[in-house]
Amino acid sequence: KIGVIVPMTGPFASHGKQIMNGVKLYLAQNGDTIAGRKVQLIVKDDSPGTAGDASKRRAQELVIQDNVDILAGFSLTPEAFAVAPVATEAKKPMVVMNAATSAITTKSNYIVRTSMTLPQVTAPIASWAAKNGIKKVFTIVADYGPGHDAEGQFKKTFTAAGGEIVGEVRVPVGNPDFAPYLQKVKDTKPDAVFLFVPNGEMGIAFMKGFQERGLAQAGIKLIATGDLLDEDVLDAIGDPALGVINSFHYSQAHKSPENETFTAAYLKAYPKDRPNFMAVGGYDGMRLIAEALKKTGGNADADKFIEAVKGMKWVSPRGPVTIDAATRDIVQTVYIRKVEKVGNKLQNVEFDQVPEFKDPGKQ
Amino acid sequence: MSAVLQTRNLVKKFGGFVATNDVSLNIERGARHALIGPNGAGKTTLINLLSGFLEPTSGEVVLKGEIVTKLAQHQRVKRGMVRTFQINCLFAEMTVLEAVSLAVCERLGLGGHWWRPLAAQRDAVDEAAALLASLHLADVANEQTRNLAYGKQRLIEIALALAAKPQVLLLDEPAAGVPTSESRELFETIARLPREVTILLIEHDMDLVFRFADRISVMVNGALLTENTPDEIARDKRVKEVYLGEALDG
Amino acid sequence: MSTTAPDLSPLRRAAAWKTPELIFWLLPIAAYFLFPKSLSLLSQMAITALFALSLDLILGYAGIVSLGHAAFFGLGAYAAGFLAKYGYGDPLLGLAVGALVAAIVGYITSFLVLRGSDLTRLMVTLGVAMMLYEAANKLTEFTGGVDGLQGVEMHQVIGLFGFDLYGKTAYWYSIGVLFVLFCLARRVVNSPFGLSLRGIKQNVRRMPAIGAPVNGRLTAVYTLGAAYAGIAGALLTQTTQFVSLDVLSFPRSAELMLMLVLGGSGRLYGALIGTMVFMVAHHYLSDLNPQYWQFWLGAVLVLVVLFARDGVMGLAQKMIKAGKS
Amino acid sequence: MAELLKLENVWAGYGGSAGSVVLEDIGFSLEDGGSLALLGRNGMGKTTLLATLMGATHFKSGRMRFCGQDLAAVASHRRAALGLGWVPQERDIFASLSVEENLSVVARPGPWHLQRIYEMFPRLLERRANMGNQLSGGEQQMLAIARALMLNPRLLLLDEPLEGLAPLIVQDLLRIIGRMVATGDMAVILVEQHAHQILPLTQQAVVLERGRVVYSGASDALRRDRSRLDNWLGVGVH
Amino acid sequence: MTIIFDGLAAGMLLFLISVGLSVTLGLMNFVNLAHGAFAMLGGYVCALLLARAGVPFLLAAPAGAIVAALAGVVLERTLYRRLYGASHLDQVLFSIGINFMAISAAHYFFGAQQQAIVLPDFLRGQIKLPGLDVGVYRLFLIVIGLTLALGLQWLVGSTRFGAQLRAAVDNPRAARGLGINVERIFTLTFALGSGLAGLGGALGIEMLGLDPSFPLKYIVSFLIVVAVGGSGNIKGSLIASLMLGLFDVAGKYYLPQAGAFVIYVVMVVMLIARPQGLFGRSAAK
Ligand SMILES: Nc1ncnc2c1ncn2[C@@H]1O[C@H](COP(=O)(O)OP(=O)(O)OP(=O)(O)O)[C@@H](O)[C@H]1O
Ligand SMILES: Nc1ncnc2c1ncn2[C@@H]1O[C@H](COP(=O)(O)OP(=O)(O)OP(=O)(O)O)[C@@H](O)[C@H]1O
Ligand SMILES: [Mg+2]
Ligand SMILES: [Mg+2]
Repeated sequence: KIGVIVPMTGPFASHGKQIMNGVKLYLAQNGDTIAGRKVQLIVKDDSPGTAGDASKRRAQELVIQDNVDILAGFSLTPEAFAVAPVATEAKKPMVVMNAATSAITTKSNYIVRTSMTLPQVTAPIASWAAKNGIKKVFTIVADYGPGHDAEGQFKKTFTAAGGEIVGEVRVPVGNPDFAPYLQKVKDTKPDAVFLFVPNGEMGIAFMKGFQERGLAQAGIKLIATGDLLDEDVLDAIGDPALGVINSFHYSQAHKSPENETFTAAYLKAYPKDRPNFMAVGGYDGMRLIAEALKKTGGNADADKFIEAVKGMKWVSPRGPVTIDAATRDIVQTVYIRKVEKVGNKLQNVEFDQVPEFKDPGKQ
Repeated sequence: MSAVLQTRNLVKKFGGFVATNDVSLNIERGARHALIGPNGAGKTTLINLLSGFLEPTSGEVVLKGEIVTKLAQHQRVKRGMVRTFQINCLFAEMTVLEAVSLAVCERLGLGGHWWRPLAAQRDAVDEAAALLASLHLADVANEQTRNLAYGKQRLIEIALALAAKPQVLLLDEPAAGVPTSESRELFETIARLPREVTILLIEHDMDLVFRFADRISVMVNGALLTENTPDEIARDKRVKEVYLGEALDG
Repeated sequence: MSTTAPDLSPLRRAAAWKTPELIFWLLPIAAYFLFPKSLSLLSQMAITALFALSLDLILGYAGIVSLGHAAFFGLGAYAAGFLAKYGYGDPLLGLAVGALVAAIVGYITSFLVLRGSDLTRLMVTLGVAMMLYEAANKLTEFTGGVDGLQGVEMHQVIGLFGFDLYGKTAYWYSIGVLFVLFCLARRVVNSPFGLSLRGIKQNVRRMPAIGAPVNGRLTAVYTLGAAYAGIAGALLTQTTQFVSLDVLSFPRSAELMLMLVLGGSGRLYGALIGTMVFMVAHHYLSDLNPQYWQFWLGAVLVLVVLFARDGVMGLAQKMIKAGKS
Repeated sequence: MAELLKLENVWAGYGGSAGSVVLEDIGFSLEDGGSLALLGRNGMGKTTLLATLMGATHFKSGRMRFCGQDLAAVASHRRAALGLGWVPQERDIFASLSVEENLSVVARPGPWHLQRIYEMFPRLLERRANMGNQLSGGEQQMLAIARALMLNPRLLLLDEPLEGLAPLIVQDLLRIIGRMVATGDMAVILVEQHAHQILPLTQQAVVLERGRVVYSGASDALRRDRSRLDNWLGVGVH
Repeated sequence: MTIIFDGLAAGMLLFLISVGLSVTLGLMNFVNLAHGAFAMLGGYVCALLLARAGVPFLLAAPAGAIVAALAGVVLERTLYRRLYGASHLDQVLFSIGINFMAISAAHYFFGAQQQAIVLPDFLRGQIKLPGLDVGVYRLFLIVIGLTLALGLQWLVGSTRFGAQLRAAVDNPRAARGLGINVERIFTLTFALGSGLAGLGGALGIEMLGLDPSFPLKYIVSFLIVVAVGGSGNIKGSLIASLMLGLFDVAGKYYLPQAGAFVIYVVMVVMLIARPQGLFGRSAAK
């Protein structure tokens, strides 16, 4: 029995949808009987996803009422933080399939993560920029925890590599109009803008403004982490996204046999959606659960389960991944990509990579 | 000097319109003073200024020798000056008894008491009940105010003012909408108030005014036209021309 | 004079405890035995009910509409959270501090809501709450920002009962606090002070003319409402041992208003029943249909307004009346 | 003359949860150009009766014919077009409209127009740009009467129109009503507390007691019948 | 100065999406928090016509407005009408309920993702003037906003319809008794309000995006404009929107640290200075 906690409604509804798509796809492909036991999913909507009390209550219910063996899901950091004590106290393994704050895995010994951490995908783009002739960067991040993290990591890596930060702003979350910030960027004339905002409408608004204001023509590049341009929003941004350079751990256009089978199956099962990193997080999370249970012979005891996942290795649709035995966090290749038109679809095409990259936030 | 209520050069402007024009009025303790004048002359505005409902553009209001121009309405009520409204201003969803008890509680300074229930404030409730009985409102005491006919509501308007045991009572057309017979009784109740209570009355019913008042001021276009005894006013040609017409002839 | 004395009995009866009320307060005890596995939901219901009660004091009685009541809830939550995080984990102390902090801010901001129409008050309260929200969001180092405040360690309630996974202690603790504060609120609204609040709500123009200091009364009740909300917030922190930024958010204020109106404002029990109905509906609908439950919740709200003006309590009262006649 | 208004067995009251019946079995009739004084103590149902004619209460049963039409079947807002003009007791001035807008917003073509109204109430001309909620009590009363006249009705319903008006204006108004009644331009129903002021002006009178008609007949006869007047309308009526 | 221009444009967008609420809440005194749902409907109609049927933007946006207006008529006739007499709080509850339903329905039919629109070429890009970069779409919004503001101001302030509407809101009982067809006026006005909402929704997609959570996401913005402008006042709403837009944009440019505070501080200060809104009526009655 697996209890999944994700926001299914509200502003983060698409997170829940993608994660569940991934989880269900894995079960559909590999059968829902693992180590002789039938898997039962219980989905709890804890929208908006930012209210820890709701998430924690959902977790308690899953444990007490539904007697689940494993807690999974967790699209946003507050969800994971609030539930961590429940996992510890109830001795249940907790599989984080999306939430990206570095510290999450330290909050309980039973937490394992199959997504990424923010520093993990931020650092590579900073190094890449420094290496590729970008000297002056203006950073724009959303004004909330993850934004502050991204800003910090980018600064650290970029300045260490000899770059210079010529301006930085923190934009209120949900802010629809980037005009003043973009104007400021234009007036500052940096080589590039580094952007981190929560995936969704803010990114779209930014990209539109970026184009409208003609920043690219003014010789200013845009670099970002890949969540800005994930497959769920890429179509909504449209052509303004072309040419943006970003770093991330998954792209629908990743070239590997694993990914081809994955995307084909995904598009068949969910013709309305495109697979993105959350779907992969869910897919790999489910895979991790299945493999771990196979190892323990179906025993979901938290200590045994966690022992089983430590050091686990497999080839995910995103590429080869490992669970770090020390931190229970994921180690994976981070790619540098550029948005291009493939056929008539916008895709993140990979052109560089940092293999087996560990979360720098924990060093 | 026994004037209990005075105004000094009171002026009120609404934009460019002068509603109160340099009014200086003296009202003696215990007076039964009537204020008459054509519609829109500024009578209600004057009461609004006296009671603090409006702030004057300039001039002063003096109550019992103290300048109260800057005081808030409720502070003037605490000092004994209470008004009624020309157009009913009631608590639509309270029962009549609750509304009057509320007013009594405020006078007794119980309004901020939050521990003992209202019903346990026996003095206040009994006083409210007695007041309702004296105004023949006992039978509607537990009805919601908004379900009463206009005339009854008019009486509650006055009951709320009386509950404050005023020393200076400002009445703005108290009898409007009350049938003749009952307005008589109403005025008898008012007349039975202790002699030292000062009353300023606005009324267009000349029968009542001339029976009740011992002094009358006439206002026209925001300014005082004249002030005199009822007999003199009745004889005054100017008053007849602008206000009375044939009212006292018939 | 022919004067008959008015009948005073309806007034006398108004403040007495009635049988349905006593039965109502047996429900939490019954619920403990009937739903032993849902205690965490039930205690969050109790906390939210307390929060709704605090809004009822200012909205239902004094007529101050607020879309920012979460400000005080959040203040109480963070106050209790910091206190516990830095070692003072005694629950009752946390409640007191939560109440105090919220009350102080409530008192200060009450001057902003004295004037103006409903809409103005809505927006001013909302503005205050949003500023607090942004402040908490910016002060990531202290509050944890959106990630939430962690490390809240609670001591035992009165040194005896520790908080457990099943939420037993949390449940009795929340219900106990709710009951005590409800009784207090009940006294307040039945007192002359409560009557004067109703007076202000029904006709602010008249109140000063009968000698009531309107602003003083509004300030007092707003501060009281803030303190109640602060206690509710502190309770939430203590029972979940976590503070998310969401405690200050706009949806929390807005949803609270929905619950209160759903139950029927100005009745105290409306706040409790509205919270119960809303949270139970929310809970079951979202379990039945995690993706589209909002549709059904919306339908419930629409139907309630169309067929039960004045909320659930209004409907209940109407039915009792109809039953009697 | 033709019959203008006829009520038979009318029952009406207020809706809502309580659902009280105020008017019971009301019946009377009025000729075109006729005049009727509607009398009764406080709370006897006078206002309710006028409001029922305007469709603003809960009509239970009975028949109301106006100009040969079944009034109950006509929507409230169409009754003005049929020829009813209403001066509500609480004045009900539109607060956010200026004096002039209050008049023009309901205007219908006919002998009464803005100019004539302003001649009759010069005070309104002076205050024409004022908002409805910034008028003195008496000015509001004038405006309510003037507004009803702007509808150019065949039957004017006046609910205590003299209340709050200065004596001079009252005299003018009574003269005008008297003239209207005399020329038969417009029929009127007048509700008044001061029976002595209006009984001389009207041809017919109806007295209500607890929602029932207790007198329906000539005004003159009622005026002379001191004992019945005292009985129904209270002591002290001249 | 580009910042001033951007501020005006942002303000105008605020005006466009909230003017419909100014009509229903301000003029009709109905707290229609489902305003955003009508806006969303207009937005989806516009986006779908553009993307699926290839209708040009200048037709698709008005089509969004018309569909929203029609939906307004239907809902007014069937549901809203019953609540005119209800308390504001009941209206809040009801319209939030409608919002919830609309959100789920949009989610069901269109999915949770953002809708994309592609503007026609002549509305894209910037015109460069000396010292000023004028975004074409922003200019377009300013022009439409001004036109609408003037038209509405005239409709409400100077026509008989406007006066009848205000009368009907002040006192429906008396208005009916004096021959005003209150029901019809309310239906028409409600249609106007929801049509404007639809138009705002359609014009706003480019800058605000469009997804099922739209109705609740921008509710605060709508309310700020109406409250600061003074309810029921078109001129007030316009000026309030422009001021808020200017302060917001300038604040973000010159004081980015203050971020989200600026708009709330400005709002609270303005409301405390003028509790009835910039051009609000003084306390009624
Ligand atoms: N809105 C209402 N709801 C319920 N009952 C009402 C309502 N308005 C009036 N009543 C009741 O109807 C009865 C008749 O009232 P109405 O106003 O018709 O009397 P009236 O003869 O006009 O009195 P007045 O001389 O005081 O104006 C009264 O008993 C009153 O309480
Ligand atoms: N807020 C306001 N703005 C503009 N003018 C006003 C305002 N309030 C009152 N007025 C005007 O001031 C004048 C005086 O009004 P007031 O109410 O004092 O008259 P009044 O003497 O009481 O008349 P009545 O006998 O008719 O009650 C009126 O012409 C009125 O239109
Ligand atoms: Mg007056
Ligand atoms: Mg009457």
